[in-house]
Order: sequence, then structure tokens, then C-alpha cells
Amino acid sequence: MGTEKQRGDGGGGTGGRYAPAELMACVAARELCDGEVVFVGIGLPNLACNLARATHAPGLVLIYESGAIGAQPERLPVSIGDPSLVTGSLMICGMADVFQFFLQNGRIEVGFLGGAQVDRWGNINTTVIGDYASPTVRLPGGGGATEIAIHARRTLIIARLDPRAFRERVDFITSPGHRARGGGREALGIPGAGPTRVVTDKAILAANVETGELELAALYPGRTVDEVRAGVGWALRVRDTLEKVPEPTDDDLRVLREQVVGARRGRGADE
Amino acid sequence: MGTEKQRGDGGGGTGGRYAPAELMACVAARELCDGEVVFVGIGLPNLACNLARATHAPGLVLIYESGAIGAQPERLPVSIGDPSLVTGSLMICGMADVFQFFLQNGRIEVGFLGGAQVDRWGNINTTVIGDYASPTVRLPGGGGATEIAIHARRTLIIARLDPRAFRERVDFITSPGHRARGGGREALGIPGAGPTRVVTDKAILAANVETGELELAALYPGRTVDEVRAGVGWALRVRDTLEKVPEPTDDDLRVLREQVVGARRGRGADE
Amino acid sequence: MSKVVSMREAIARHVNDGDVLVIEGFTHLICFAAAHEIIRQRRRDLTICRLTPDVVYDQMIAAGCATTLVFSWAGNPGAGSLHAFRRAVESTPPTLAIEEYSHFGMVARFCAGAARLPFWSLNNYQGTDLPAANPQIRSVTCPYTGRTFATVPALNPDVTIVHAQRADAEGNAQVWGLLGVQKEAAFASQRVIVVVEELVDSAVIRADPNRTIIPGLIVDAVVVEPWGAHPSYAQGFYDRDNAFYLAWEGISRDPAKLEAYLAQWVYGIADREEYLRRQPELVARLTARPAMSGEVSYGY
Amino acid sequence: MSKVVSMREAIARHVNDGDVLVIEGFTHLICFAAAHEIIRQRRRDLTICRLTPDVVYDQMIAAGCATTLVFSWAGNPGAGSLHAFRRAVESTPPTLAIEEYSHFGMVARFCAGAARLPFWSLNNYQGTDLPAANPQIRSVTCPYTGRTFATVPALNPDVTIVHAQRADAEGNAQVWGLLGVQKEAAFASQRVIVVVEELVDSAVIRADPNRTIIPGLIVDAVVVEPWGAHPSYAQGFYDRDNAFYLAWEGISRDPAKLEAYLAQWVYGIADREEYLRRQPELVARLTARPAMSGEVSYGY
Repeated sequence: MGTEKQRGDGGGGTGGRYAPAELMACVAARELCDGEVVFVGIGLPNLACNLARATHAPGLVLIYESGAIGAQPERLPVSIGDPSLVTGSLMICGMADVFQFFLQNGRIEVGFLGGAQVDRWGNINTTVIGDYASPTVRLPGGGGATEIAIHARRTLIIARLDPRAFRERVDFITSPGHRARGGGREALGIPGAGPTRVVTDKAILAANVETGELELAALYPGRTVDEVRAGVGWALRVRDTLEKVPEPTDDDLRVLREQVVGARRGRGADE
Repeated sequence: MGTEKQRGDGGGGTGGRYAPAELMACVAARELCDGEVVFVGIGLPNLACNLARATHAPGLVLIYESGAIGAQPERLPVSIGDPSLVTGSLMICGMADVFQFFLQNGRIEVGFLGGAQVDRWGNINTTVIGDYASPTVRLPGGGGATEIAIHARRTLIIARLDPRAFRERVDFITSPGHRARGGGREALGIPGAGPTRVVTDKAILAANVETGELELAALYPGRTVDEVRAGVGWALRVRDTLEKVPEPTDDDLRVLREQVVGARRGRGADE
Repeated sequence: MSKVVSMREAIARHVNDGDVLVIEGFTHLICFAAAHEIIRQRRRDLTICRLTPDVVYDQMIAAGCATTLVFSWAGNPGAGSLHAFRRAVESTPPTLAIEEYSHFGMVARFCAGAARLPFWSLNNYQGTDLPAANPQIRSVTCPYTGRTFATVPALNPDVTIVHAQRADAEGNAQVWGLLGVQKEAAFASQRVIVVVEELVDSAVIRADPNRTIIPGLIVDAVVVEPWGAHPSYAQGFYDRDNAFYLAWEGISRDPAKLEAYLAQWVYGIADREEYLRRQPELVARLTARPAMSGEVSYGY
Repeated sequence: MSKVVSMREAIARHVNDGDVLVIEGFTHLICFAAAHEIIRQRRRDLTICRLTPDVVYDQMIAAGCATTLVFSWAGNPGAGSLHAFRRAVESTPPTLAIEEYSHFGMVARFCAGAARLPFWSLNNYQGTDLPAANPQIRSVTCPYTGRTFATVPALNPDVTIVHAQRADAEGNAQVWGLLGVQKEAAFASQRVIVVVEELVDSAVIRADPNRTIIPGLIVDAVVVEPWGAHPSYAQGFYDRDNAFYLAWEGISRDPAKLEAYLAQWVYGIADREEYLRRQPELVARLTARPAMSGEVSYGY
């Protein structure tokens, strides 16, 4: 997910002070606590993690499934295996260690997930649109998203609201949510807590602690419940009291643009 | 097994030109072919492997269970994890790789085994004399000898003849031979061919290709069948035609003493 | 004894029609030079396996080398889709068979292959549709807890091609930076081709044995091919060509453009040396700036 | 934030009576300094686990710290027996309980522990008496071939002590030379103490990240203890003290001599610094001669 693309589609925010993607990055960054161990993906998660590291969470430990532990990328990585994730990292290990000794071992506190389809229980589909054997659209597939959804102590979903994306049911469960194929997480013996929060372009959805159903938990400045409902393909429950989502501060935006996005000293695509 | 000790016990060879241990090392060295991958133990196996490498088998690949691959020790290692096995080796890997990717993978062509007790089927006991729960003598135990006996494509046993060592039955099977607990190697699904040859201080025993029973296959210069039978605790079969074991050449002995044993530039015990 | 041969010779000798082939390297050290030679030699009916098929397998699929793909994530990392792959699996009937896992599942398959165990156990796949889509994902019961765990079958390729920064003539290969599953894939394989940026004396390898990830004793051929991983990268040698990865979106989307690409950059040239000679700007644009590791002592 | 504490503090805080304790290191990097402090602080009822108990556990057994030993080879490497161990298991009734595996079995137990799987599968133990001697060695059936394979249970220690050549203040630890099962033991453990020859700036670690085997995020305490592994060794720092290993045969054979040894070299001194001060010849006799690795570049 190139950042240009999000910058390009014009500020949805007040007075176009920021682009939707920038707002999403700022909101997602606030979901991370200092010192946490985060499994980072490319695109918005990478922006959010590096923004958090540059602001309120300097002790955030960034782990990439490619095997870079404690990465300090000096440019915005275009891929999850970018050389800038290696140079100056704390440790490089093989992927057998990443998945067995870090992820399955329970050392990852936060995992980021995106997806073409998300259902009301937080199940995610990144595999296929339509039938698996004869797909309408073949998506890339799970990659590490299946095991991240199962083993990260909690996951954050980042996706733009769209009824084609937020659906009653997903075509294929790539990453299990709170009620997946065969039942709930505990019954299935899934260690992680699953998707606790969903950061969208208009609001934050959160899982109901009892039922696991995604509910509207917070509105972004200037957004309405109806706007959000219009982007969700099921009868979205709305919490009695909605959290307030503060606007990105000028500081957040400056750091995001200058230190995180602007940091890119990459070659090839980056020049 | 320190080499002084074997030197000390006076030449059993013709005119005391060499010590029994030196003869055993020379005979064992001849059992190794150039280019083979050998799992090396400390003591006589180490002498034999380094003698072979210095004479007819320069391409011998020495692997130590400690994780040193392609070692070229510049001194006689006192332990299997001696630092001289690391410096100048081709590869150092963790022990999980040694046992899974090298040994269980079937990459080891020859393994050396010794033991307090060896039975007529080549089963070896390095665990305990007497009852396991209340032992008369507690031996060190298997170490890597169990998996070497199972996975090395063939093994060589090195031991001095003594009816208390070569017995009808061993007190405990640490390393399976040709008929172990529960049957033959094939029936048990054991990949390696097992102990094909036993290098002793007076003769070479070899496993019968059909039965797997150890038989007298070769006599050392000046030794008699009766001498050998006196050192074995079962009715030892003697092959109709015995192989000839040539005396160690002066060259072999010079290399062994000067380049292999004499190579030790170790500190601590070695000064 | 030296195992150094040309790429042409290595592929001709060790890669056969119908083989199960692995060209590994997670983003890092993906041996495009080998893939291009396989395409030039028109290998057919290959089962190609990689965690991320990447542009390298999209090209082999487009060239008609493969009948089956074993994988876990089939996108163009950071740039879009693999359109040759998508056309093949989205057509009815599909012209490419697939066997799909997650990254962890593929890694576990290589671990089992390298350890010569027929299966590997992992705590994974609960609640997903993957086991239904792939019957090779099965389960075992733990003899201590009674809990069930997922299993994947060992992957033991006929031939694995590993790109490394350097090796000696016998194939003792050293890699730094991202390691992916290169070591596991090599140990799992019947035959191994090591392709290196730099051929070094054994003394260089022996000076730092902890950097060796593949021992010569499992290697069948060594190919010296500088820039052989372009457009992927080699840490310490050259950067990833992100411009090319982004351009692939447009090239692969249009079958005619893709054909033209293969005609010009694969069929139309003799080897990697010509590939480089024809785009001299690569070296200027992508050569790595130094960032030294420092030394340690192996003395005693 | 720095995790650097004294050995006294690290042991007082993280090693409790009754713990399952691991001090690993295969011949290389065995942390005698930690064992001596545990003896000084008179820990009791420990279950001590190591592939090779070595002199380090023979001393702890003699000092009465342990009730159970989990191991795979209990000799004095290259020198003879561990007589405190032998007296304990040869006496009737034994005064030390044992749980015995082979090296591969112990390694597999640490792998399972590090991967947080309750078991690990291996092709081993057929035809031996080990499964009869140790009911924890069990089996599973492969869901692809129907063949049965041996299993061992995960080993997840309460605390693991790893000696490394160097680490930063957060515990990102680098080791070269023999690696043993240090990484697996650390990842398997609830608590981890890293003891180093040298405390370095994070910049040194970050300059060569492929050398890091233990990440700070799993480390609870960092102790800076030069020569802390003597009489074992630290590649690049000091040689193995084979004279002491040979001498241990005589010391451990005679309970009175062993008592005297502990009185003088463990109870009789405050810490490793005094241990070194009292035998100044060690440094002259065992300091390593340099043998440099050479450098690589991590640039792009």
C-alpha cells in the first residue's frame, strides 16, 4: 500500500489538514503502548508503528516476519523484507525462529491485520473472492496473517469502511476472529485474544467483551453514526457511550510526514 | 581417553615398535575412505580420524556433535567441544541442527562408538553396570551415542578385548546393534546399517551380513585366535578366511606421533 | 574439489522436467538469474515451491515452466498483484494447480524436510478454512496433554537453488541479513545449487564459521553470478530494485507486455552478464553503500 | 532501560528454592560464576537440567543444591567421572533423582519448550532400553505415513542462565563459536539471566545483527562477569582450563577434598572478582590469542 495513494485521495479530515490514511495512521499509533512487541506489516501498520516509535512509544520493539527484530528502518520500507529493516536491527533470525520461538512462543503482544473482507466477528479473508476452487478474484493468501491472528496476544485490524469489505460473512476465513469456523477462540484452543480493535477511515470498531461482535466504539471528528453504518454490511451495534478520538496534532502530522514518510531515502521506487 | 595412558602400557606390537593404542588408531584410520563424512568422538576415534586426514583421506569431513563441521584441530582436542575444533572450521551450527539436519537427515556416513559393554549383536552399553534403578557402577550415559548408532550410515566400534566388556548380553542397551530390544534393525525401522566393524587391540570383528553376529574377521600381526577368543564372552565364530592386517608403517607412526598427537599445542593439561 | 560451473551447466545438469523445484529467499537473495536460465532452457511440468512466489515465479508461470505452485503468499511485495499467477488460477478451468499453506506452514514443511521427518507439528489453523482447502493439513494428538495439533507434510524438493553472498569452491556458503528458510530448504533437498555474488577462498569461510548456513557437503554445484538476485537484493552488495517491482504490476497485467519482457530480457539474452551489460545504470543506481559489521576473534 | 545487575542480585532475585534451573553451554560458555553464587546463596531442592552436567553440576550436587538431575551424558569431558554425581546415584537409596535422555532427546526437549509445543518428535530410541528407563519418552503416529516416531516432552525451565561473549544493557546477546542449545533454552524459559564477558553499546550489536542469538525482549537480567565461564572457556576470550578438569577427577573422588575445594573457592570468597584475584596465573595461562573473523557489510 503506497502512501502516495492515500495522500492523493484528498483530505477527508477537517479543512483537509490531513488525508484519511494519515488519520488512520495517527489513530492506530495511539493504540500502541511504549515497550510493546509488535509484529509489523507493510503500509499503514508500518506508518503507525514508526509514528508511535517516533512519538509516545520510543521503546516499541518492531518485529517483521522476515526475521528482523528491533528494526530501525531509516527509510519507509516498500516491502516487509526491505534491506533497511536489517541494517541496524538488534537481531536477524531465520523464519523458523520467527514463527516458532517468537510468534508461537507467545512473545508477540500486538499484531496488525488488514484484509479484503472482515465479518462481524472479526474473521478476515485475504485468500479469495468467490469460490476457492474457481475464484472470482484470487487474493494473495494468508502469508503470516493466519498465525498472527492465532498467536499475537491481541490484534488490530486496519481497513477502510465499505460494505463490500465489512460483510455479514466472509467468503473464506484466512484469519480467525472471535467466532470462527467451529466456534469461539477458547473452544478452538486459540491462545491470542484476537482482534480487539478495528481502525477504519471513519471510526473505531471494538469487539464486545462477552460476544466478540464488532461494535462502533469511537467516531472520528466530524463523522456520524450513519456514515459508519453505511460502510458496514451488517446491523452494526453502537455502544451507549462512544470514545472520543482526538484530531491528529500538528506534531503528529509533522513527525509522520517528515520523519516517517519523509524518512524514505530508498532507491528504485523511492527516487 | 588420554593418549599417554595408551603409550604407557608398553608396546604389545612386534618389538614394542608401537603401543596397542597406536595400532588401534592406525587400523581404525584405514577403515575410513577419503571424502567420507565422519562423526568424530574424543580419544582413539579422534586419533584415527586425524591420522586418516593426514595420510590417505585428506578429504575426510570431520563433524563433532558439539556443532563443529569440517574441523581442522591444530591440537589434540581434550574434549569434544574444544575451542580448537571451532577455529578454522567450515561451519558452526547449533546442536538442534547437528542432530536434526545432519544426523537424522542421514548426512553422516561413519560414526564411531565405544562402550563399557558390547554384546555379540553389537549392542552397546554406556549407561549402567547392574540394575538401572540401583546401579553397581553408574556410567556417563548415552550422550549422542544412541542417535549415532541409529542414524550413521555405518558405525565403527573401538574397544579393547576383555570378557567383561565383550559379553553375551549387555546390562542396558544404550546403542542398538544388529539385534536389539524388540528385534532387528529393519523391523525396528532403524535407518543406519549399524556396527559393521569392531576394531579391538588384537583383532577386527565384523558383523555377519546375514545374521548380524560379530565374528572374527582379521587378526593383528602376531595374534592368535585363542588370544581373541579369551577376550570375548561368547562362543566367537571365526571366518574361514581371515583378512590380513598390515603392521602400521613407520610413516603412519611418525605422522600419528608428530602431526596428530604431537600437534597438541593446548594449554592447561597440555603444557 | 571445485564444484564451480556456469549457470547454463548447473541448470542443464540438475534441473529436469517434472522436478519439484525450490528457489527460496524471502525478499532477499531471490535468484532471478537461475529462474531466467530455467526459462531459457524451456523446462516444463515443474512443481515450483516458495513462501512468496514473487515476480520470479510469476515469470516462470508466464513462460509455461510450471504445472503446480506450492506457496503461502502470492502478491507482488509492496507493489500489487502477480497477474500471470492470477490469470492462471482465475481462468476456468485453472491452468495452474495450487497447494496453499500459511508462511508458518511452509516454513514447517521445510523444517520437516530438512530433519527428514515426514511431518512437522504446529499450533495453527484453528478456526480457518485452510485445512478444508488443503487436505494435506492434518493433525496429531500430543502424547502428554491429549491436545490435538496441526501437522504439515515434509517438503523434500528434487532441487533447491539458494543465492548467497559468498561461498568457497566446494559450496560452503555464507549469508547475512535476512535468512528466510534457505538453510532448511537446502537440507531438505535432494540436490542443491548454490549461486553466489562472490567466490572466496576457503580461508575466508574458515575465518568466520558461524556465518556459514550451508555446508559444502550437501551442495552439488556452485555458480558465481554477480547481481544474480536482481531485481531482489543482496545485503551488502546491492539494493532492492523497487522501481522494477512496481513496474511489474503494469508488465504482468498485460500478457503482450509480459511476452515482450521475456523476449527482451530472458530469451533475448545469453546470460546474466549480458543482462547487466544491457542495463549499465543498475550498478550506479543500486550498488550498496558500505555498513561494516566489525570483527570478532575466534582465538583460544 | 538497563537490566544490568550484580551476580549476587541476579541470583537472589531470579533463582528460587525448588526451581527448575538450566545453566547451559556445551563445553563452551558454561557459567560457573552463576553456579558458585547459587551455592553461596544455599539454594535447595533445585531440578537442574543440562545435556552434560559437567563439573559445574557436580559441584552443585556436592553442595546439596539439587534433588533432581535431568541430563544426557554425565561424565567429566575428556577427564573421567563426576564423582559427586556417582556417589549420589550409586548410594542406596540414591540421594539424587535422575531423568535421562540422549543428547538429541535433550535438544528436542528444549526445541519444544522454545516453540511452546508440549512435545517434539524425533526418529530415535528404537531398540534401546531408554524408553523403559524413562516413561517420558513416548510416541506419536505420523498422519501421512502411519509410522510411529518417538516424542519427548517440552522442557520449560523456571530460569535459564546463558553465558555469552557480549550483550548490550537490555540483554541483546551475541555468541560465536559453539552455540549448543543456548538459544533454545533461553526461549523455553520463564526467566532468563544473561551473563557476559563484555557489556557493549547497542551500536555494536546493531552493527552485526546476525550474531545475536538471544533478544533482549526475553531477558530479565544482565550480569557482567569477565572470566565467568572458567574453567570452561569463551571463544576469543580465554581457553578451556583442561588442567582443572583433569584435577577435578582427584578432587571429586574424595569427599573431603571436594568439601575443601568448595570451602576455599566458593564459600570462602565473595565473588568471581575475588576468585580471579586469588589465581592471577589464570589470565597469563589461558588468555586467548587473537584469530580475527574479518568483516562483512550490511549496507544497501
